[in-house]
Amino acid sequence: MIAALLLIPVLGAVVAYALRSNAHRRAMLVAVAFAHAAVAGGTWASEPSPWWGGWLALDAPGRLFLSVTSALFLAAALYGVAALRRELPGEREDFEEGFLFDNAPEATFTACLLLFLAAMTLVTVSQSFVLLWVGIEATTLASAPLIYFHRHHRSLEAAWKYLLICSVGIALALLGNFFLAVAASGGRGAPVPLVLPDLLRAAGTLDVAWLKAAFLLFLVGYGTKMGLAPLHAWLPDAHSEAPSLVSALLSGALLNCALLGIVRAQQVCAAAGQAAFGQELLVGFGLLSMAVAAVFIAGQADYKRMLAYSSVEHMGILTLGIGLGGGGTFGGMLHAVNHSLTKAALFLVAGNILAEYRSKSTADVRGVLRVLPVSGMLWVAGFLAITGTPPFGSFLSELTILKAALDQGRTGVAVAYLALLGVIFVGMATAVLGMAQGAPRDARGVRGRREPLLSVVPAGALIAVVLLLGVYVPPVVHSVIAEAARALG
Amino acid sequence: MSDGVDAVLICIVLTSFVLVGASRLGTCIRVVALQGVLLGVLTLAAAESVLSLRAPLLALTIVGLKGAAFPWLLSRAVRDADVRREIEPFVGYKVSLLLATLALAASLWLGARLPRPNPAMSALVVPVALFTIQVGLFIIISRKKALTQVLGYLVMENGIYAFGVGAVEGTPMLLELAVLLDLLVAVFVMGITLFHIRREFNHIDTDQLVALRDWVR
Amino acid sequence: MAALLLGIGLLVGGGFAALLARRSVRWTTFLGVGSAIAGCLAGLIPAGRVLLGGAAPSLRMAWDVPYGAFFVQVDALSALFLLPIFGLSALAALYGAEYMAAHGDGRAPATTCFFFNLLVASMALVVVARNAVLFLVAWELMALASFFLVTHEDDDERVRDAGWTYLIATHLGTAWLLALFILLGRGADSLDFDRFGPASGAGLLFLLAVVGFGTKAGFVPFHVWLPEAHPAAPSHVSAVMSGVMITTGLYGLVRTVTFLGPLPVWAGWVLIAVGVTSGALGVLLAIAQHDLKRLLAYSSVENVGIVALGLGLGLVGVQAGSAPLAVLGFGGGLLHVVNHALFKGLLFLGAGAVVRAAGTRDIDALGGLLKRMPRTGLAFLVGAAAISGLPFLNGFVGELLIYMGALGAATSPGSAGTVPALVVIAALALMGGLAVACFTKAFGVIFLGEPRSEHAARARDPGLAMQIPMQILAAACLLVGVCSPVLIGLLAPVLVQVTGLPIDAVQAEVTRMAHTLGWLVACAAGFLGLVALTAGLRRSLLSGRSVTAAVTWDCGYAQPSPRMQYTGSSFAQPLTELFEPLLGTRRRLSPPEGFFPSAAAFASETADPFREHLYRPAFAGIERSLSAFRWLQHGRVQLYVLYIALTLLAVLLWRLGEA
Amino acid sequence: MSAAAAVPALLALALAPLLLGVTSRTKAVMAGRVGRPLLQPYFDVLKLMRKGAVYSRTTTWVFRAGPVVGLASMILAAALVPFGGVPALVAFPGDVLLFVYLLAVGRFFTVVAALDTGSSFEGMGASREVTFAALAEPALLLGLAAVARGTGSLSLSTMLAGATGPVWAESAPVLALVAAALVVVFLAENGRIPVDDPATHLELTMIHEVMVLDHGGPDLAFILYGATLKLWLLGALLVGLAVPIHTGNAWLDVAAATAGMVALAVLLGLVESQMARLRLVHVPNLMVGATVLSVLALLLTVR
Repeated sequence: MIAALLLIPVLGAVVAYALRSNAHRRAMLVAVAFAHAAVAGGTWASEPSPWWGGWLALDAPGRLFLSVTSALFLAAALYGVAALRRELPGEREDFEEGFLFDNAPEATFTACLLLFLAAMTLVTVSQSFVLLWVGIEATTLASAPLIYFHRHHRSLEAAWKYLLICSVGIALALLGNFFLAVAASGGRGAPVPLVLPDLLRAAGTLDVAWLKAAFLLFLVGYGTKMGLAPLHAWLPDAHSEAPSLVSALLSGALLNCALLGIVRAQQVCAAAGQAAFGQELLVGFGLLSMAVAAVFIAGQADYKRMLAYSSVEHMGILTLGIGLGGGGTFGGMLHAVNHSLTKAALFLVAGNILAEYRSKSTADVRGVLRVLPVSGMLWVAGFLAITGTPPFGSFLSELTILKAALDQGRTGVAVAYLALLGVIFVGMATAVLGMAQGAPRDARGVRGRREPLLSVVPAGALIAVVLLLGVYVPPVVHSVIAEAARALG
Repeated sequence: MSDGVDAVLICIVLTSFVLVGASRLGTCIRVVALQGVLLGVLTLAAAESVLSLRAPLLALTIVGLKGAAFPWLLSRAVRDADVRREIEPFVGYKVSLLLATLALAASLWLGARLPRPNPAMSALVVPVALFTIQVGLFIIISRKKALTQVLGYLVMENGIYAFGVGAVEGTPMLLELAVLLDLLVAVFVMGITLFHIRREFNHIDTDQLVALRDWVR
Repeated sequence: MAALLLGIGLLVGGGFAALLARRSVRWTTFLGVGSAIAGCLAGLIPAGRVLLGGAAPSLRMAWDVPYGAFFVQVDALSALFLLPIFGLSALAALYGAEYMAAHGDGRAPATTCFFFNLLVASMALVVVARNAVLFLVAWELMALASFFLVTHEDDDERVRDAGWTYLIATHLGTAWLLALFILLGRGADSLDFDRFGPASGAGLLFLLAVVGFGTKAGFVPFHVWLPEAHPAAPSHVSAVMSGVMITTGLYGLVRTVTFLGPLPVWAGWVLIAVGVTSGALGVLLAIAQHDLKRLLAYSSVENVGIVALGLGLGLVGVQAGSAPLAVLGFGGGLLHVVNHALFKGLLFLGAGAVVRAAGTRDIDALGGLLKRMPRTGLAFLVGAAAISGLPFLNGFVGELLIYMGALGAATSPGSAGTVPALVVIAALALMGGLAVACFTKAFGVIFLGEPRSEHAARARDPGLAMQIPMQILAAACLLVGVCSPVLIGLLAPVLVQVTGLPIDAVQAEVTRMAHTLGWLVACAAGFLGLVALTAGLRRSLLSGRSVTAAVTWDCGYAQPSPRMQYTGSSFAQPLTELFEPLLGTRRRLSPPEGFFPSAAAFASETADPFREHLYRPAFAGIERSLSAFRWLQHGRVQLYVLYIALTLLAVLLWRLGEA
Repeated sequence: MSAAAAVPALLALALAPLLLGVTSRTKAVMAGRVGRPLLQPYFDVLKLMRKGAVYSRTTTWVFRAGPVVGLASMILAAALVPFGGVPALVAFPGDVLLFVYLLAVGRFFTVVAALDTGSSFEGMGASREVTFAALAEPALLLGLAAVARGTGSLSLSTMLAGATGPVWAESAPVLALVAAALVVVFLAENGRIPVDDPATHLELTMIHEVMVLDHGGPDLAFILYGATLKLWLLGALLVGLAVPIHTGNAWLDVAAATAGMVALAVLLGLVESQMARLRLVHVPNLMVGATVLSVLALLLTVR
């Protein structure tokens, strides 16, 4: 089953590269997405058997993030059909600076997309720290070309920054792996292979000092990938320049994968009785990320960048939740799900808006509700969901995290948390509502046309799920999240 | 045995210093190549038993990649993109050397604080590795050209690798493989990106890559 | 309970049905409005039953969200608030059917119907919810629905601004409530209301509630959204928002007080202070407005202030252990909540009729409407008299209770409540006088004299669908005033619940008050008799004598013209000038000059002082201080890697330095 | 209630205009004129009642309702005010509030009637009326509250009955302050100098008189009569407070109170012939001053 999860996208990538006709390739993309989603869904029905001697297996956090990733990819793939149709062949004009540019060949794009999926799947299913690391490394390499889909200097710059910064982060994480190995091979007892179950079992024998150091490196290394401030610098550039469906995957799926890396490290620390060691840091990073996000969301002129910073904010929120521990961890995990779905939907809608208005500037976009009724509705709904407004799921998760903070009597944290959420709400509200409402400025020849089904249905479905999670958290999901939270101590 | 390792490690430190002080691109590339070779030697020196096939294989690939392949790739990039041969640092060379010294001190301090990973192995391993990593980071941060950043990244990787080879005893092969994989693809992709950058901007300085930001004077 | 759920179901279902039938305006209206009215009527049943002494039905179902439970209950307090919510909403819906149809801005009223129904349903849910999560969800739904109703005409810049102001204000208000409820349910793994006991730090929680709920209720200085949002919304929505929605804030406050147990002594003082400021500033700002609906919105702030005075007195009474003060204070406050729903709803509906007929909300462009829309005018007059607290109408009764409580406390020597009571008396007296000024202006300038614009001259009474609700509300204002001795009896169970006093103590006070009210009703009868008598006398005197018509005595001016009339601004001028320091009214005067002055102009404008001098600067300041950090995202990749290195160094030194 | 209870109301209805007569006669004497007969106000009212009416085409039924409602509210108020220790026709705890708000009813309708004419003069008068009334109301209510606190009752009848010699003896300053405050209210509410000048009609500085410019015939008669009633009632409050003569005999008390009323009228005449009216901008200060007096009185009782 796990093998299928990994092989489907890889083979898909190969075929996609080979195929000649775009139509076939798009069909194949959707087919692979469906297949992957089906298998991923299957893992809920029947526990997949471990593979490679337990190096690849699916535990609660893995299943949670795997499902989210797979669902998002499905949505992105469907949307991709509509999006790729919009991409005219040959050279097109850049609407910001007016020069001509062309796209990367669609074959490369699709292949990289599928490899990206494979890499993320690997991250979610790997129990071995090394494989986990390899997977995250692979995501970087697979997604860099995706960011550089539109071949012009801005996207190139974004890709370069993404590559360099994340590589540095990854390198640190690698060092973390070494430290962990040292901790595992430490004087007391036989060397422990870097596989989660073994590590958890032998946690007592680990060398604490090296373990702590390893955790710090994992935190900084994977934190870079995850977009925790102040390590987030690549994130807004990449998200704003990449095609919208790529941004959706980066924000919705990739960040979670990086989070998973930190989660694993924290799991080991917790097993070794060092849970408190990491939690302080996580709380700090969480609040800092929210603060930095607030700085750049307030008065942000570019709506895709705004969404990117909002991702930083939410990574902060769920890090804070995990850092608080107890109910907070549950809230954090739940929030990871809510955020992924919502943010992906928002990016997909942003793609529609971008295609219609041909501008990323918040000021240029007016009256989306009139020009693109469905997208406009989703845009507003997504905004409400991302700002934690009932009846959307993120409200519950944010509430849970706040409760954790207050129950622990950490008033300062709670106050800062609420204050930052407030600032960010104000910032996003003025931008989003300003875009959604009013009458369109006719300068850019904006004319409402029927929105192709595939361009709105995926986002709509995601929002619907978030809404559902807001009024009803299915017991099975609840139990998986709870289990994942328990693993973190 | 251990003093052999120490010798290599010290050489690595020296090369790092040279790298920090060097003003010409060509020199840097050559120094990095030299460091690669040194790492190969370290691999051999650190191996418990020379007879095992693992160490020589590893050493060979390391030398092959770090000593030959990447330097060649980079120098070609330099040649094609008629870049000025200077490093153009943000931080002057003297200051850089001073900072490097501080970094060395810091890593010695840190290395002393951390329990010694592998009693059999020289005490210098951890500090040197950390130092090399810091130098790599420093080069990335303090130098202008995209190319120098790739160099810096390589140096950083060298440090990590040194740590791996020196400190981690009986680790699964996987780790070294990971390093190689990382180097391979990372540098490969970076190379491609460099190529694109050159095509786009006709040079490989990064001070052109500042279009994306939220801050305007 | 079944009826209530049925009602809510009808509302929501009807809303969706209206959406589905978007294409045809007739069907939309039929489904939307029909379901709204039906739902409201269904919902009234349990409310009425409980108020008439029935047992409080409750329902608790599991709900699969963290800390959530579907736990609803209709107790006396809920019922008291359900009554106006459903009553006024039903009338407003009926009114809206015609209003929206004629409002025809090309868009089918489907969305309006949907959000209107959603608003009503969520308001009902708010007052019956017994679980914090459920409450908050309903609370935010209420805010969202009303937000979308406010921004119905979102192509207008001002409407959009109003909408954002409202959304942001209400969202920030909710943040305080989140903290409040979580602190109430601290430690517990459930946020059901019945788990909330007397909490430690009750004072802090009380303040959280005052700010959080006060934002919705429109306490000064959290009222800034109110004068923006209410005028922007369609009039029947304004009626509901101003008449009942803001009172859900008061409900929340009272409900919270019932959780908190013994409060610190200053709690009552806080509410009284809030009441005084809200009341006085509210009515003063109302007088200064030119926009009819803004005027009404500010008057809502005033009335909320009056309620706050009552509740504050009640709290003081509870702490001082003085039953009369507690009962009369809370009783007066809660009764005024209902009354306010009646006359404020009526006035907003009337305003809507005027706006539709005359096409403007500018008071100074209206005039002489009583001749042109007599029925609306009569209803509006009743509303104006009621809101001015004139005797024998409902407005007077509520204020009378508060007055009696205050006077009682003031006359009982050595009572703890003396000083607050005197403050309340002074405040109420001032507000009463100012309210008269405010609404003589509103009614007089709009409906009397000569029309000041063509539109006003062509105004006509609206159709039945808009007439009937107004007439019903006017009648209700009269009825509540006349039936007060009976109605006050219904308050008893609510008061027991709120004050925590034994039933017989409450009952005793209520009967004493009913006796006074009985006298009041007798006086009302006498008054009617006297009016009839004098009217008859006048008729008989005039019969057979010459009764002629002429122009208004114009002091010999050659050509009296409507433009010579006293405008609303000039009517309010003495007061605005008197309270200049508080209001900060801006005047622009270009006086007539030369022997043959060509043009002269005078314009005065009173913006909200808090918006101008508190919030605008505050938000600007935050924005500025945030943008001071923008350099972080500097664009140089080297810098970014430096961040990583520094972070690494920091965590290493911090964490390993101590290890 | 006994038949005696009707006495205060009947007296008010019967003698109210007389006060006006006394006042104007006093002013005339002070000015060295003979002056109009004491009963002139009665004559005026009767004369006006016999006249027809002229209505502006602008006006509506509100204009005609104004005087009627105004008079009715005054008459009802008359039933609430005790006189010379004789309790009023209608007395219940809280009637004091009803009394105050009945004045408001009268004001409300007078004002809207004035606005109904669309004349800028009457609008001006109306605007001033509501302004000053709003300022007078706290003074009046707080003053009454002070009395209520002093006498422990919420009904005018018992309050004034309670304001006896002994009470004066113990809390003279309180009652004195209240009385002073009530004097100001008395002057303001009745539109007398120094707040308003009843003698002139067309000054732009007028308040009450200018509001009734357009009324004529019976309407004006009602207004005139209503005004005298108001004068009498507020006067009765003042006298009931300031003349604490309570012999056992009701007739004597009533007589004394009546004498007090006449004295008040004379006093009013003297004041009006001595003082000039204040500039409008200064009137608010007077009102605030009155409020301060009441507050002072209360503070004295609270301490």
